[in-house]
Amino acid sequence: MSTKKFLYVNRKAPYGTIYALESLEVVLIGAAFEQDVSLAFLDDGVYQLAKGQSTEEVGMKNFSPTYRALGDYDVNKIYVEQESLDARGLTLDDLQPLTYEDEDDDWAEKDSIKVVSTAEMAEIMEQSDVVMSF
Amino acid sequence: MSTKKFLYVNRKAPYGTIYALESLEVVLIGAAFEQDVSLAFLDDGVYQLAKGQSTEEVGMKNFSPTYRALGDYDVNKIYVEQESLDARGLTLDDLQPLTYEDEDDDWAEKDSIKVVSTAEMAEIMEQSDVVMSF
Amino acid sequence: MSQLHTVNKSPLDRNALESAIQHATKGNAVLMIEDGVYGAMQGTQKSAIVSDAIGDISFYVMGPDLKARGIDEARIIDGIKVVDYSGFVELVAKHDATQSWL
Amino acid sequence: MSQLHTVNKSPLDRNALESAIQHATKGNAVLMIEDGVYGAMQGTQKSAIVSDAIGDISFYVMGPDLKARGIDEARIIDGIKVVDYSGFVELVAKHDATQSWL
Amino acid sequence: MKFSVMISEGPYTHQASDTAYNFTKAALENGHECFRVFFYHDGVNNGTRLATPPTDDRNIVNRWSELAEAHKLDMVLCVAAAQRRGIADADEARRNGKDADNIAPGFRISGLGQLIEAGIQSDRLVTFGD
Amino acid sequence: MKFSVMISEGPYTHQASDTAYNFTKAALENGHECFRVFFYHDGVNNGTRLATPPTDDRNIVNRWSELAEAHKLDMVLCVAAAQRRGIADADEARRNGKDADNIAPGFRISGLGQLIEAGIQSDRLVTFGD
Repeated sequence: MSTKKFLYVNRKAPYGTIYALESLEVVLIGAAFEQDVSLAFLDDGVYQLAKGQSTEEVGMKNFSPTYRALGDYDVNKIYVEQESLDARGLTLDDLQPLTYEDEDDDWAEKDSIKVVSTAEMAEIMEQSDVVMSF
Repeated sequence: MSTKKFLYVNRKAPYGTIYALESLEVVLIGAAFEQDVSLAFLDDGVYQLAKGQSTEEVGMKNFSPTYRALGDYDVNKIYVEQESLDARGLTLDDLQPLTYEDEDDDWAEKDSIKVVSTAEMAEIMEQSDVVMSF
Repeated sequence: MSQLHTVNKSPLDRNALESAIQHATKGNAVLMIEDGVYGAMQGTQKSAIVSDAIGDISFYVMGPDLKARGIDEARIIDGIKVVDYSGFVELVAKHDATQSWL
Repeated sequence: MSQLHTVNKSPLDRNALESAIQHATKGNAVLMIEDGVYGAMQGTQKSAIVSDAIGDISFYVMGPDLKARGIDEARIIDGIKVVDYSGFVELVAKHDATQSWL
Repeated sequence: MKFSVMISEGPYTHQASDTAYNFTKAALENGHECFRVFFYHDGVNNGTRLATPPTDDRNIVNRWSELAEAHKLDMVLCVAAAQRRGIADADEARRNGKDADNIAPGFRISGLGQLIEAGIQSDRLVTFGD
Repeated sequence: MKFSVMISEGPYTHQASDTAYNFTKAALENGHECFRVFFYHDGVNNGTRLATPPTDDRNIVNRWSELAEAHKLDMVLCVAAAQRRGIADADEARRNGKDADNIAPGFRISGLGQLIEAGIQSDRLVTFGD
């Protein structure tokens, strides 16, 4: 089976709609297919990674801890757009840290999130073979 | 049965979503209840009244002629926001004419559409007892 | 009369909050719910829309929706009151009509 | 590589068209479909977003969606090409990948 | 005070049904009356008994059915919207020549007049949608 | 060229299913191949046989079923999305203890892996949604 560059594009806020949650379900299933996987968070999608989510009072399922499992699934190229954070008054500190253990570097724990500019994000999109948008 | 001021607020474009069509179905049913009915078209809702709609190639139902039936149902207070038209490069000429026959004026044919400013639209909303948004 | 306007859309993506505020008359209230609560945050590209209107309009935001989205109340624009679902019900009862900016 | 970006949202309500254009690289194409076709009209508050980008990016608009919405092709920004569903298919085939700005 | 609620979106995809549920529950607990909950547009999809959501998530359909039973709520699915989207009770299924129905307990199918009536009869009508 | 299509919204409410249908039909008529049509999110609601749309409008469900039959299309409803929203075939209904099913002809229920596979096996994947 050929290897393709998959890009999952997340542009929507969590909870108001289910796209963020169901997108994550695709990513987790997709991880088993051994493709080259990247995730892009831009526009309102950056809100998905906000730390401290607590859904008890809205009565919905809090799926934010699931993002932390991505590293175990070898999904560790997570691009967050700087301009999208800026527009929302957010910094990297407002997001939950996502990490993975690098098998090529003695299983050192490394950050999965990389903050990129709009121009860099455009280049990541440009280099993708399959783009799934949610 | 008491009489209330009903306002149907239309802020969405037609065809991309069904809200415009199903909103119109509510207005037509509601006309039988002899309430004081007004329709507001603002933001992308002004696109609903564009003339010359032709849906053959998209294979959807063209419901725009139905707006012309509103006058026969005594629904003749149709407010369209000037600022919303301006932002979209539209004028009243781009909309299909909607008319009614005024029984208090020897059944003279009159325009149902009244173009109002944002401030006037706000006042219309303020004076409504029941606001239905689609 | 006095109306309650609810907004459930992020102002960073949609025009609903801006349009609601433009159509709220003096003494009206705007309640931000669901993804609309992002409109209550300080320091966003759209915060000025709300802070400029505070005073003429009363602003409220749903606490449960803030919590779900991880937004600390300390990040909220000064003058916006946080309510829960009972507070939502009270706001609806207190105003003559409710208009949802969908 | 060269990508096709589809936009199906009105730029007067949503940020999808603007974001798509910002993320389209030189030589990419943007196809406006469904409510996205309002982005192809001259004289709107958002027309400049498109007209400023024409040249670096190729713009296309779905004719069937224009007709459904009563938009005369004479009202379209110069340089945008009108296509039908077969043209949509050709655009997808011609570009390496398609990204939908939902 | 007498409330009515209109819900314009289906379960799970948009938060509308969740917010409407939390609102309605709070109104009832605070001593208000609920004249009617009207499901329109995709809102009719809240009324299917064939849903099986994940066990670690809320069951939106059942939650409505239970609230209706506890408070004698009148929950109406718009017939025109339900026909378009494939929600049917036994009568509708028979009339439309379908071999099955899928309506959940506590819901009934009726016309748009029920929404207008809710607007007339209630002190407040609140819409939840997208 | 080999296409696949993902549809993320239900019938009627959003134009996504209409555009996807017109696109898929045009692709097939122009000699392309369609590897799979995958229905996700509310897209699974395209696969119910209980819909009865007005006679003066298009029948979105039947249109898909007919296109599938004419072109041997593989139309897959995501099982997780379908469970949340109440779309079931006979197997799913039995497994989940439901007394009825509602899947339309030409559709089958399967896992998200089918979407990933479509992405891998097809030359192009096009998404239609909201």
